[in-house]
Order: sequence, then structure tokens, then C-alpha cells
Amino acid sequence: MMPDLGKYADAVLSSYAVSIVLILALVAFSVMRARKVRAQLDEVERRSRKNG
Amino acid sequence: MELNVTGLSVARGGIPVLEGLDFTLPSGQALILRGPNGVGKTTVLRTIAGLQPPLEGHVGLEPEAMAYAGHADGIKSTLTVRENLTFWADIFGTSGIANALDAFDLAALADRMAGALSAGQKRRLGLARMVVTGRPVWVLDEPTVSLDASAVGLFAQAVRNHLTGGGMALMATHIDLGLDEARVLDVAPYRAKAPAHDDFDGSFL
Amino acid sequence: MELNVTGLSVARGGIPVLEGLDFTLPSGQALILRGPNGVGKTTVLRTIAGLQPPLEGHVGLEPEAMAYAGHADGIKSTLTVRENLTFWADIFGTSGIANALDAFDLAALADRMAGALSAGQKRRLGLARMVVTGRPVWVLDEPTVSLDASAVGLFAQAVRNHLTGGGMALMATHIDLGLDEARVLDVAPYRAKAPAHDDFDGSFL
Amino acid sequence: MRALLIRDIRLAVRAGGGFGLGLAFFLIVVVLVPFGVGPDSGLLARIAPGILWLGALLSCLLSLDRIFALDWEDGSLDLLATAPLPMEALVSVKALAHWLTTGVPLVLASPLFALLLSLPPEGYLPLLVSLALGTPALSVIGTFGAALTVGLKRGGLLLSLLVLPLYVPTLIFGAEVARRGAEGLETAVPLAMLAGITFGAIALLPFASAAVLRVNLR
Amino acid sequence: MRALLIRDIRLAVRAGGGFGLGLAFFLIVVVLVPFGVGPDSGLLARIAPGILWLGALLSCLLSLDRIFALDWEDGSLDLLATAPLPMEALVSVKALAHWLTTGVPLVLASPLFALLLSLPPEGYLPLLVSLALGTPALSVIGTFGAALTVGLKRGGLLLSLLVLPLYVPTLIFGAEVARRGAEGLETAVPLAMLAGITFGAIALLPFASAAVLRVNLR
Amino acid sequence: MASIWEYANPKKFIQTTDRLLPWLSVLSAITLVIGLIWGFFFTPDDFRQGSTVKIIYLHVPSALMAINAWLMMLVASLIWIVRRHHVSALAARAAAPVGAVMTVIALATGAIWGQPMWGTWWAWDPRLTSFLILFLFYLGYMALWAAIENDDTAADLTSVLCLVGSVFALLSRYAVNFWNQGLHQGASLSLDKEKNVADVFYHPLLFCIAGFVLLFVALVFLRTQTEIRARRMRALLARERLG
Ligand code: HEM
Ligand SMILES: Nc1ncnc2c1ncn2[C@@H]1O[C@H](COP(=O)(O)OP(=O)(O)OP(=O)(O)O)[C@@H](O)[C@H]1O
Ligand SMILES: Nc1ncnc2c1ncn2[C@@H]1O[C@H](COP(=O)(O)OP(=O)(O)OP(=O)(O)O)[C@@H](O)[C@H]1O
Ligand SMILES: [Mg+2]
Ligand SMILES: [Mg+2]
Repeated sequence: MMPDLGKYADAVLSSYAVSIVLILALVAFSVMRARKVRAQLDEVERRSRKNG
Repeated sequence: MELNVTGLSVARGGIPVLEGLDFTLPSGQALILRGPNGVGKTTVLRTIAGLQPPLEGHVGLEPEAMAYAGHADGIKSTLTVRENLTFWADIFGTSGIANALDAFDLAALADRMAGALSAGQKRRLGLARMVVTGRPVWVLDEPTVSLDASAVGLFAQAVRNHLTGGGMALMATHIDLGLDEARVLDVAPYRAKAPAHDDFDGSFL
Repeated sequence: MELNVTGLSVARGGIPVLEGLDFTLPSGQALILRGPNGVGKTTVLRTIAGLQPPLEGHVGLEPEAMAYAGHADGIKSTLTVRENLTFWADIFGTSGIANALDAFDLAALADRMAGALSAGQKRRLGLARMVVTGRPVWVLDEPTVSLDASAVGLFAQAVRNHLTGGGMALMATHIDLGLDEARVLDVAPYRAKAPAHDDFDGSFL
Repeated sequence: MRALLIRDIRLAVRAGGGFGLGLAFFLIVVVLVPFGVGPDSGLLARIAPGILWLGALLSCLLSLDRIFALDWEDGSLDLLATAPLPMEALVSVKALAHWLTTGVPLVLASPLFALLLSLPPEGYLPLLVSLALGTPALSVIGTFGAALTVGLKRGGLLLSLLVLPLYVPTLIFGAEVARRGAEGLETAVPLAMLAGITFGAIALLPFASAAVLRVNLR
Repeated sequence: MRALLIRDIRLAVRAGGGFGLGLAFFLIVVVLVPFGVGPDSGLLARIAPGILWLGALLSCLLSLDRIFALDWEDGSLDLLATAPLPMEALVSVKALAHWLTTGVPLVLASPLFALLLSLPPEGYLPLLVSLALGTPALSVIGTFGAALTVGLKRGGLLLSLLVLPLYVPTLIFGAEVARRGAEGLETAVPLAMLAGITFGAIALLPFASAAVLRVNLR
Repeated sequence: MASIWEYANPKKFIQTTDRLLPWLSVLSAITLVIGLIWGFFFTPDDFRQGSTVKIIYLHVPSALMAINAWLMMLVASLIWIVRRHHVSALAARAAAPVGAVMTVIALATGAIWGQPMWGTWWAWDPRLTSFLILFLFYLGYMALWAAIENDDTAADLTSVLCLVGSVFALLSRYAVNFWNQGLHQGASLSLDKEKNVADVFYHPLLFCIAGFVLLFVALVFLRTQTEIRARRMRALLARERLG
């Protein structure tokens, strides 16, 4: 199944690895920050609704 | 000519501090803003002087009519007193710093580096700048800080001369300025209330 | 423990400004220096606090016993009020900033960036630093500048607590500090006379 | 405006000789390079034009934060903003003052430093011309950067981070002129480009700087 | 002392990311060099070690004035002077904070930048070692310079002027190590010298800095 | 159909994007997977470049997105300057890191590609160089956002920087071209001349490009939401101080 990449295997594989890692990292970071901020905002909203 | 402030609301660091301020200051009169620390006097003065935009309401006169002197009074410590004043005189296109010098009797210090002045002497220099601007409206934030009794007297005298010349003076202070004829406005009642909770519009409340 | 100042002469920028100052400040008492602008109060205070050497005479106590607060009060605008105070508490090895905070009721502002304080609030923070130093002698230059009436009250109260704790306070001011029990010393009489012209004793004066 | 110019220059000179320092920094950078890359004079001669341009650029960069920061800290900038002179004039004068106190000395001194890096003789004129033509752009662009970072405490580093990419075209064409000149090649094209950049910057950037400054002052 | 260290680092980070900026400046200097001297990678490879060392040195230099100037302006320094910690400790902590916020990132990032200047592979290790060994010296020496110029408004340029000559030995040996390494030569001797300089500076300079600072504060 | 400026209202924007986001993310994931798997497993080697052509499926899309992200920021900045819609300013802010990462990917894959093809990790080829410069612009832009605490000020300053920066980025592009004639391929996706990439490589490449575009849009939506919420939170906290 794995295609034969010949003598350039490491080049191709490493570039795929690097790119995919970077993309996943970016996505993960964005999602996590989104979650965090959302939670914080809800918290603050509740508080500030409670007291005026 | 008079200064009409109508429905003025001011904000500092994105937070409204004072709301709905109304007053008129006819020429030849002085108005003193009072209020506890942090109520927003400095903010109001900066807004009126055109150094920051008002949140609402408007100020009758253009910034071009105002001369502002705040806590930091734009003195270059590596220039002499005379050089400092002359510079501002040139910038504002007025001529002669002589009367400014003796209005705050700085004549003796005229050739001293401004950096070599005591706190009160610096302050006097900062105030002398007002005279050379030749602007009708003086906006002064705590003008007499670290001035001694006689210097406060000089200041009061300078303001009176300015008023009799048809000028206006708007000041914020916690201590006596020696200007008993001036109207006093306590800004504490105008404290901003928290805005309505749910306007999630562009300005994010 | 008491502070004995004997025959103190101080110079600023190479020029003697005050001569032959003598006074003693027993523990539990406060002394207020008064005098016209530029007479040399700040210079005296800086000398006593050990920030500059005296010209003659000497100061009874080591600089290690003093805590000095001048016009610039060492506040980092990018740190919060709490961070600022905690830092100084750590440096001076005292514990807890709680009482300092409510001595100048800064509790409400504790987590505000110091850069986002009004003039008076900054000043209060600067004074709160005195409390955390835990030093016996407070040396304060114009401490109540731009403080409102109630804040001045807080200050007076804080000083009284410090005195009853056996501390001492040495202050220079032009305005009322609300400390009527404090002794007042007018330094004007000690003005340095222009030195005789014919003494070429190496000091080039 | 003349008042402002004179005062700025005076301040630059008083504050420990604004003139001298930029120069000295330039000198030192030039002196350090051989220590870094080794004494081989053939090599030095090849990199001389580039290094000289870089040195000029850096020592110009180092004085950028003076342009507004001081006036900001002591409140002069607030007062100048309300003073009767348009913001565009203000920033232009500032840029001019900066060029007079930094750029001009650099240009005048460059031949001396070229000597240290054993620049071939035919390279001197192009170097001078390119610097004389390029440094105004550096000052104007730098003023824009300074206006962007005014009020940020010790914005110095951020300032250089923002400004350096903007310096790239100027540097490329300037150094190209100098290098080609040193190799005795045709320099008309890059020279034209350099002139274009400079005059373009002088003509347009002050408006951007003024706008940015207004934002920063409110 | 820990309090001071933490606070300094915190300030560096708060002030618009003290860390990142030094790096960015380094990067930009490295990027600008080819624009100056031309794209020929053979030439670049030859000057790479020197340029990298120069870049590190300059971006370290640019952040020196932060060390004391801010504390001086707002009076903290006066207060620290009367505080119960010896002046020597103070300056050492300051130097350490500066190294942690500037030197360390530079060292870690240098291989990446070496790539841009096509440094030959065998040059990487020597470069890393020499920088890791040399940057502490840069910080300590820089602290001394900062102590000398404290209180001079915008002493920045003067500071670099005083410091750069002091940097020369460090630069020479550091770059020498890197260059020899890149050419596959023996590096033991310059390395030893570099180590000597660094440890000497760390051991002795703080006393000088403290003395100078005391003078400046009264 | 109401005017698109409605979406400049934060609430409306969040509602809409909340509905779109799931679909977008799924779609982009699918296209990406298809494109990459197709490209990686089911394409022949290039006669000249051997198996390294497979890198093109990451390299070109990322390169394109790196440029397009900056263009999008430019447009958003213009909108902010002209119409002062906070959302567009925040969108520009949200897009910057994504664009920066894309640039890094293009640089990294390119560098890795360069090793076998040109025998060097890095050459000062015009296109490579101008990408490096683009990266610097991203850095500066983000640093400026980070350095200013007042949001509106930051928005104004960064948008002006974006405008001026774009001009100088273009200038640098020409300067660099003039400065060094490179070894890099010319653009082959341009429509004017017939393409020089065979269909076998071309079709999966299109998928990958589509995937990257979708991914970019999804990320920008998500991050813009985050920025909006963060800003509202700051506002609320400030409001509590008025109490
Ligand atoms: C760090 C190094 C590199 C960078 C920054 C870079 C950047 C770019 C850019 C900006 C594009 C334009 C995309 C487009 O407009 O279509 C591109 C396309 C391309 N690059 Fe690179 N590149 C690099 C190295 C390489 C290398 C080493 C190779 C292979 C020898 C390569 C092969 C290609 C190919 C085949 C294209 C597609 C050409 C086209 O259809 O436009 N690149 N690269
Ligand atoms: N940069 C800032 N960001 C946020 N809030 C600020 C900022 N600067 C000041 N404030 C707050 O705005 C309020 C008004 O400040 P202002 O300086 O106008 O008060 P003031 O009346 O001048 O006080 P003082 O009498 O002490 O000078 C204060 O509560 C202060 O805490
Ligand atoms: N750096 C300096 N060089 C020379 N003279 C100076 C310097 N700084 C202050 N002076 C002078 O020294 C004298 C004393 O200054 P000092 O600040 O001690 O006065 P002060 O009593 O504190 O005045 P104030 O009440 O205004 O604060 C003043 O006349 C001042 O002009
Ligand atoms: Mg105030
Ligand atoms: Mg004083």
C-alpha cells in the first residue's frame, strides 16, 4: 500500500510530517483557546447578570 | 465667546467615567472642577482640551482655542527656561516671553537648565507656558501642585490678568487656588452608571 | 532610637543650598520641613535618606533605617497594584501587603494595572509602599500632592499608626497634611550664604 | 515649524551629542565586521558596500525611538498636537530633523569607513550617491514606525521589528548601486529605483505617519 | 533577589514580549545581510559565522538600555539602592534577567538562522557552543555599560558606544570558534579563551558595575 | 437579502458562523484528506523530480494561502478603516496567525524540497526571499496587535500598518526579483499560459488547494468568534469596575 518513494522518501515524509503537525497544532490551539474564552465569558456573563 | 459643554460623557481606557456633564463658561470667568480622586477630572479636562474624543455630547469650542497643562508639562530638562518658553512662544506664534517670565518671576532662573529646577520652579515654568500660548481658554489640571504660598499668589494673579483680558480658565484641583471668585463645580454627581447589560453591538458596550 | 541631624549642609548640582541644619527627631514623632520653592527641602530629604552625600555635618542614622518617597515613586505601570506592592514587600523582606492595601484603601484597585490609575490613586500606591518597607524612619517629599481630602485623612492616619508603632516621619510640604501634632521646621533661615570669595581651598568656590 | 526644527536639532546635540553617537555606532559596526568575518581584505572588499549600507541603516535605526518617545513622555507631544501646526507638518519636520542629525553625518563620513573595509576606489562615488539618496527614505520610513510605536514603553525593539521589513527595498537598491559601482557596472537602473522609493516615501508616508500619530494621541 | 528576578522577567515579557523581539531583530539582521552583500551563497557561507555573531551581539545590545533606564526614570532604582540587598547582587540579578530574556533565546534560535546563511553543517555545533558560552559575557559587560550610562536621558546610543569596544574580545574569540568550526579546524584554543573571558567577566565585573551604579545614584 | 453589513454586527456574526462552522470544518477535513491521500498514494513520480513532486500538494496550497491570508487581512483592514466594523478588524487579527503558519509551512516544505532539487536547504531565490519578507510582515503585524492594550487603537494602527506594509511588500517583491534571478518554478496555476503541471498532478492539487481554502475560512471564523468573545469579556470586566 505504502508507495515507494525512492531515495527521496525522507524528504517527502518529513515535509508531510512537518506540515501536518503544524496544521494540527494551529487547529488544536485555536479550538482550545475558543473553548477557554467561551467558558470565561459565560462565567463573567453569569456574574454580571447576577449583580446588575 | 464662551465655552458651552453640553451632555458631555467621557471615558478612560474604554470605560465611561463621567456622564451628562453640562456647563457654560462665559469669557472672563473661571470654573474649578472638584471631586474625589479617580472621579474623572483629568479625563474631562483632556477631553475638553481635545486630547481625547468625547464619548457623547460636545464641547463648544475647538481645541484651537484651548491651552492644556497637565501633570506632565512638556519641559525639556536639557533646555534652559528661556529656551523652553521661547520654543512654545514660536510654536503658538506669540511674541515675547518677558511678561510670562516675570508673571511667575522666573527671570532669575531664565538661563538655568530646566532639569536643574526644583519641583515648584518646574511647575512655575509649566504654568508660564500658558501665558505664552495666548490661547483664550486655559485648561489646568492641578496647577498649584508643589507651589509655595507666594507662588500660588503669583498663579492667582496670572489667572486674574488672563480673565480680565477676556480669557477663560477651567481648572481641576484638590487644594486652594487663591481664586475665591471662581465658580466651583463638583463632578462627583455625574459619575457614570454601568451601561445597559445587553447591547452586544459593534461597540461591545 | 532617634534621628540626630547635626550641622548638616547640603548641595545640589554642586551649589550649596542649605547650611548648618540641626534637629533631632525622637521616635514616635513627626517633623515637617517648610520653606519657599527651591529653598532645598528635597535636597535635605534626599541627603538624609542617603541618596546623596552631605556637604558637611552628619545624619544620625544609617540609610538602612530610612524609607524615602519622592516625586517619582517607583511604580511600574505594567504591573498591577498588588504586584507592585508585593515586589517591594519581598525586597524589604516584610510579609503581607494586606494592611498596606487597606491603609490607603487600594483593595478595590489591587488587580488594576498601575498605569491605569489616576494621579491620586498612583500617589496612594506610592505611599502604601512606605508601609510595606517596615523601615522606622519615613522620609516623605510632598506626600499629599494631588490627594483629595479623604485620602489626606488616610495618609494622616497611616502616619499616626506608624508613629505609635515607635516610628518616625520626616516630611516636606507646602500644604496641610492633617498632622497638627507634628513639629514644623522652617528651613528658610538656613539658606546657604554665598561663600567668601577668597577661600581657594580646593573646592573651587 | 522652524522653531520645532531648531529645537529638535538642539535637543539632539545637547543630549550627549546626537550627531556624534550615530556616527560612532556606524564606525564601531564597521570596525567589528572584520573581527567577525576575518581579516581577508579580498573578502572584505567584496562585502564592503553591503556592510556599509547595513551599518548606516542600523545606526539610523538606533536613533529612531528618539523621534517621538521623549516628547511623548514629557507631554510635549500632547501640546504640539493642539498647537497651530498640522500633524503632517509635525511629522515631516521630525523626519527632517532626524535626517539632519543622523543621515547627513553618515553620508559625509561613509568614505572614511569605506577605507577601513578597503572598498575599491571606483566604489566611493556610487556609495556616497546611494547613501545621500537613500538615507532620507530611511528617516521618513523610520518616522512612520516611531509614530506607530509612540507611547509603548520602550517600544524600541518593536519599532525596529516593524521598520526593518519596510527598509528592505531601500536597502536592496541602495546596496545594489554601491555594489555595482564597486564592480564598475552600470548603476542607472537601481539608482532610478532608489530615487523613486525615496521621493515616493517623502511624498506619501507623512500622511500615514500623521494619521497614526493622531490615533496614538487620543 | 528572586523577587527582583521574577519581576524583571515579568516586566520584560509584559512590555510587548521582551523575548520575541530580540529574536525577531536577530532574524531581521540576518535576513538583511544578503540584501546588502548579495545572494551568492558561497560568499554568505564564508561570512556566516561572523555575521551570526554580530547579529547576536547587536540584538543583545539593543535591549541593554532596558536594564536600568526604566528603573531609574520612575525612581525604583533610588529605592532599590536603599533596599536591603547589596548593590552587587542587584547588578548580578539584572544581568541574569537580561541573559535569560535575550541571550538564551538567541542561542536556541541560532541554528535556524545559520540555515539562512547556508552555514556548512559541521559549523553548527561550534556556533551553538560559542554563543552559549559567549552571551553571558555580553549580558554582564552590557550591564556594566548600562550602569555607566544610567540617568543619561536616552543614553541608548552612548551606551552602545561604550559597550561595543568592550565586546571586541568576546566577539573575536566567539566568531573565531564558530569560523574555525565551520572550516573544520581545531577550536580548543579560542574556546578556552572565550570561556576565560566569560567567567572572568562574571566573576569580576559585577563589582565594577555596582561601584559605578553607586556613583551614578548619588 | 439584507445587506452583508448585517454580519458586521458581532451577535449576528456569531450566530451565522455558529451555524456554518460544523459544515465548513467537516468539508475542509474531507477535501484535505481526499486531496492529500490521492496526491500521496495515487500519483506517479515525476520523471525529473522523482517522488518529491508529492510535496507540491502541501507546498503550493500553503504558499497560496499565505498570500491570500495577507490579502484578506488587507481587505478587512480597509473595511475597518472605511466603515469601522469591529468584526472586520478582529477578523484581520484572527487571520494573521493562520497566515503566518501557512507561510511557515510553505517555507518548510519548500526548504525540504530544495534539499534534493537544488542541493541546498535555502537559496536566496526571489520567491523564497519574498516569502521570508512576508513572514517578517506577519510577525510585525502580530507583535503590534499584542503590544497595544486599547482595542480600537490597536485596530487602527495595525490596519494602517497592513496598508503601508502591503505596498512595501510589493516593492520588496520587485526589488528582490531585480536583485537575484532565481531557480524557482514560475507560477503554473496562472490561467493565461497553458499549465505546465500534468493533469495527474493537477487534479489532486486542486483538491488540496480547496481543502486549504476551506480550512482557512473555518479557522478564521472560529478565531474571529474567539476574538469577539474575548473583547466582550474585557468590556464586561471593565463594566464591573463601574459596579
Ligand atoms: C523555502 C523555499 C520555498 C518557498 C518559500 C517557495 C514558495 C513558493 C511559492 C510562493 C509558490 C507560489 C505558489 C503559486 O503562486 O502558485 C511556490 C510554488 C511552487 N514551488 Fe515553491 N517555494 C520554495 C521552494 C521550492 C522548491 C525547493 C521547489 C522544488 C524544486 C519548489 C517547487 C515549487 C513548485 C513546483 C511550485 C508550483 C509552481 C506553480 O505552479 O506555481 N518550491 N513555491
Ligand atoms: N489608562 C487607564 N485605563 C483604565 N482606567 C483608567 C486609566 N487611567 C485612569 N483610569 C481610571 O479612570 C478614572 C478617572 O481617572 P482620572 O485621572 O480622570 O481621575 P481624576 O479625577 O483626575 O483623579 P485625580 O484627582 O486622582 O487626578 C480613575 O478611576 C482611573 O482609575
Ligand atoms: N540638578 C540641579 N543642578 C543645580 N541646581 C539644582 C538642581 N536641582 C535643583 N537645583 C536647585 O537647588 C535648589 C534646591 O532644590 P530643591 O528641589 O531641594 O528645592 P525644594 O525645596 O525641594 O523646592 P520645592 O519646594 O519646589 O520642591 C533649587 O534652587 C534648585 O533650583
Ligand atoms: Mg487627575
Ligand atoms: Mg522639592
